[in-house]
Amino acid sequence: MLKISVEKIDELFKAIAEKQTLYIPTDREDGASEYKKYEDGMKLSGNLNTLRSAKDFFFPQTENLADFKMEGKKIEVIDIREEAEDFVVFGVRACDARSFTILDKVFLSDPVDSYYKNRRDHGTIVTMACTKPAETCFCQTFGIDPTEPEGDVACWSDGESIFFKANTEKGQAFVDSVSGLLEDGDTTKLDETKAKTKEIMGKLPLANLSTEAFGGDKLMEHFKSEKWAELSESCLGCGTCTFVCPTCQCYDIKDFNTGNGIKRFRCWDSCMYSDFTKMAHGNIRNSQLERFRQRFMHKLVYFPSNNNGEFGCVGCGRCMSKCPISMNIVKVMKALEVK
Amino acid sequence: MQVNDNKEFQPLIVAFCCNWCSYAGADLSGTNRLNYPTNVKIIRVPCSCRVNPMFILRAFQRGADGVILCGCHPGDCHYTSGNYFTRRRMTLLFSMLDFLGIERDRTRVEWVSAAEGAKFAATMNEFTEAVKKLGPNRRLEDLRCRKQ
Amino acid sequence: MNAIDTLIPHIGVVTDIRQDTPDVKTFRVNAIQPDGTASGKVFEHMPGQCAMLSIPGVGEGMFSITSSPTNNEFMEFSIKKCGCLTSWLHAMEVGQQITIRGPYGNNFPVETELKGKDLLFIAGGIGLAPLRSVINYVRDNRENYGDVQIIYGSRSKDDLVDYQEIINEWEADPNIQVNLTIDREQEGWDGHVGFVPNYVKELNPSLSKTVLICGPPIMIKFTLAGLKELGFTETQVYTTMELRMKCAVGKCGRCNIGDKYVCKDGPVFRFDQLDELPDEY
Amino acid sequence: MQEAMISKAKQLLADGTVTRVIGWKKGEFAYDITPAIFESSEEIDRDFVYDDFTSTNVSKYLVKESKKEGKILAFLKPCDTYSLNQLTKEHRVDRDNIYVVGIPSDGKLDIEKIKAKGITGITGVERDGETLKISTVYGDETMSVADVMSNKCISCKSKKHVTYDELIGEDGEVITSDRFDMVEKLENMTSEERYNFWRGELSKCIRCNACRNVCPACTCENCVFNNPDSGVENKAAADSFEENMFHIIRAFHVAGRCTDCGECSRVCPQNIPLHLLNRKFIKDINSLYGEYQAGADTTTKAPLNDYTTEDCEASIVHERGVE
Repeated sequence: MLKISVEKIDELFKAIAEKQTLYIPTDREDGASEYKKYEDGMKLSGNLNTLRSAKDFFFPQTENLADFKMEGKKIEVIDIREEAEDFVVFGVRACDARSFTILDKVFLSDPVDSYYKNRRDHGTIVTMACTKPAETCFCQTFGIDPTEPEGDVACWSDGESIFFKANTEKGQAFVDSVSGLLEDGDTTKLDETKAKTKEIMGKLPLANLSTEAFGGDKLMEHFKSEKWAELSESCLGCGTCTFVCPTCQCYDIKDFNTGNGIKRFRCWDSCMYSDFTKMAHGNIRNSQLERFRQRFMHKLVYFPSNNNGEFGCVGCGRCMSKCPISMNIVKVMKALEVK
Repeated sequence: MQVNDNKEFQPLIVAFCCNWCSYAGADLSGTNRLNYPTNVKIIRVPCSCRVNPMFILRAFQRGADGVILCGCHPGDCHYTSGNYFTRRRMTLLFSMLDFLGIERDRTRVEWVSAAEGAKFAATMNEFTEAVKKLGPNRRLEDLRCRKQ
Repeated sequence: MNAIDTLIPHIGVVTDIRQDTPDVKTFRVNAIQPDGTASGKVFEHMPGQCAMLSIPGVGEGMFSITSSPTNNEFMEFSIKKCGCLTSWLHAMEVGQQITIRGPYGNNFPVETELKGKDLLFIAGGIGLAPLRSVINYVRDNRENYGDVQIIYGSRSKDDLVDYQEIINEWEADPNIQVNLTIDREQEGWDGHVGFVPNYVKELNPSLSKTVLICGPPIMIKFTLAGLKELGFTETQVYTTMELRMKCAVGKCGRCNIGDKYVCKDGPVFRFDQLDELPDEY
Repeated sequence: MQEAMISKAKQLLADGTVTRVIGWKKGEFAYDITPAIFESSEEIDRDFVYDDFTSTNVSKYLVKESKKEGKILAFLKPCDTYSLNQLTKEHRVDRDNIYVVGIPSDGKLDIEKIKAKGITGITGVERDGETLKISTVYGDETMSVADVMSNKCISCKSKKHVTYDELIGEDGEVITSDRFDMVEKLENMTSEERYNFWRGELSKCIRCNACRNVCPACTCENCVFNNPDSGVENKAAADSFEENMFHIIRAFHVAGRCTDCGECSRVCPQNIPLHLLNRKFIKDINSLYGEYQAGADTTTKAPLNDYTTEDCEASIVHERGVE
């Protein structure tokens, strides 16, 4: 397998950054990590996950859709879309890599969302296998193997070298473009690392979490469950879980009057917010219970119902560590699966 | 209306003026033919304490380079005590803006009575000069609203 | 980029505004031709489908297309004034341009399940708007359908939407039975007085009919109960729904009832389909 | 402590003093504690917990809970009692419907700080005096408690309960803390340095509204930032201005009412030191209008609802400190 020694990783980054924009996860002062545009000297984070997920690159928190010029009774629509530049996102974990499959099902289904597709076409996802899963990880529940990540190019580290394998054409082009820096390497140590990670995966507290009780056919059973009241009673109705989630894709479309034209933009929205479904004549989800239920029903029941059983969660564990009151999808699943 | 010399920066000043004193003061400065910059845009408010911190921020968002709030002199408020509340609020707000690194000379509170036409004109001239020195507002502007 | 994106709207121009009731106006919308003149439709649609209308800077909203697809000259929207955007629309003058995108959603199955059937339309208030499209479609393809009966009720005579069209065209049509009702007695009204659900029961329509119903939720609820009492089954009754929408293509995630999106899988549902979904509307 | 609380809760439930108990519920791991309402002693036996991670301030839940049928028992830490008192003062809670049991707190831990040390796969946390033993799937670790104390507890302002119906343990004292040090440090920077500092912090904001929704002072039925008619409604900061605006206005709206409970910074997923904005207002109020601690009592007038004819002019901002 092709590899590069860990010491030479900076050279690799430099070589990629010369050709296209490169984003890598890097540590912040407060210990969290986030994706940043690569600049010389930047160090790859050793953290498991970035604070915000990699969905931001393809579905940013705010983006302009169109501009309008209003003059008297006339309206002019200005298409502001431009072909995106090529970019590489390096170090995406297996869970986040799977999130793109889920987002694709939403945005690339008919009618295709050209804003998302544009970035998807121009972005190369380079994944990195996990070696140190956290207690909040439950990707295996959704059939994700963190030692065999998806993505255009998959990478593995055995501590000494980083190994590369292209999964797609785009990925192959990426590997070819840096092949000068890569050499053939022996994977014995890597196989050991993988085996060790797999062993740890089995020991994680959430290793036995199962999706068996969920899916499109369980709609009414879960919707009517009495457990929602207790589960949602302490929910603050903030949007933390939705905004750090790699698969949450609900959005709002808004207009902003700049004083010299109208900008129509879309921004992330959260089903946890009270005005999410508010209309002039009323609101169909008036209580936090209904809004809370919507979020989890969407991930565990509605999404699989519409997408051949695929769940709308990848088990990255971000909502578990970021919820201000520590209510999360795992607690919901465990509560609901008990008959 | 706006005479803009491209070479020299002309700050846009928003002046919130209370209906009972400062707005009349501005009127008086006009009838007395006193000069103050044309880029001062007056917004009349019923009382200086009608001005909510949001008004100040929104003025900056929409392109103001400086915001000044004028009201009756303390003790002379038409509603007895409105300007006393204004004084506390604006002190705290301006202090917060300063804390966030927004240039402190972009904001000001001035008490102008209905008889002080000359003070109004002088204040506006002086404030405009002070803001002009700072240059365009960049730290609290909304890029979307910048004139192309 | 030249990929078509449904989120980027077309421009339409309002060529006629009709005050139907004190709070409902019907807007005629035409496309703008390359030479700048206003004529024709912005796009084709089927009865029951909707379009997103917007005034940039004010908002965007989903409205059902009131005119029949068989009308090749223009599209019409009957809009009740109830919020920010609709107030703005009501303040418009002829010649105002608006943005429009669509058509969205499914339609009443006029070419499949409804073909050859006896039809009963039940509407309340502004609920006539989506049904008017179907009624006129049926009238223009009269040979494909059996009996047509329309039961329409409103708060008062003045609140009957499209009253002129109802009297002049529908009531004058010997092939259509029209039953109007208003909630309370009113001077100058010699027709039926009473709520729609009760009137339906009084009229005791034949069970062979397929029902299309639209109106305020409370009216739908009681009318459906009444129909069931008369012996109608849920598979015979269709309705059309409305929830808050932003994208209109099943992606923004808010207009779902259970796993169905009203904008994409609806707005037209048969009651047996709704029965399988949570009661969230 | 936990045992004493459990028996107190069961006793008050049994003798009918209260019908419900608000407290904290065990989670999946050692640290993910959720606030919860308990209605029976079985539930309490099963799930009730009070340990080093029960840092959530439950006062805000009492806005809703105190209006329900039946009295509710609330276990409040000293800082939580300030929030409740402030809410009582603003008539946001029905104090007569709440039975407050004051409980001491010797500082809560911040799991984020533990994780920031690179510790992961945590399966258990055990406190032994001043050391913390953490077991993980990768082996055990020990560290000093002080190292991972949550920020809000490091700058604790008071160990005294300002309102309670009953106390478990001894009441503490108001303590002098160094909580304004960081504010002062920023004040002594140049305006440009301050600007850069705050741009760096506020640009991280994802507008999740956690700070607002957790804040015991933010109890408006409809927030200006949710109200489409306010003209400033927004769901995401589309421009750096909107990031600033949200936090300035939010801090201003709670100025003089914020008890400095530190929840805003604790819940921020991006670790923005939001409490500094509130503390700046508190510090200004203290120095310009006299010492004031929101929530310390239920009678005094809030500084922004009050004035004296001798108040300083706003120009004081221009005259003091560093340009």
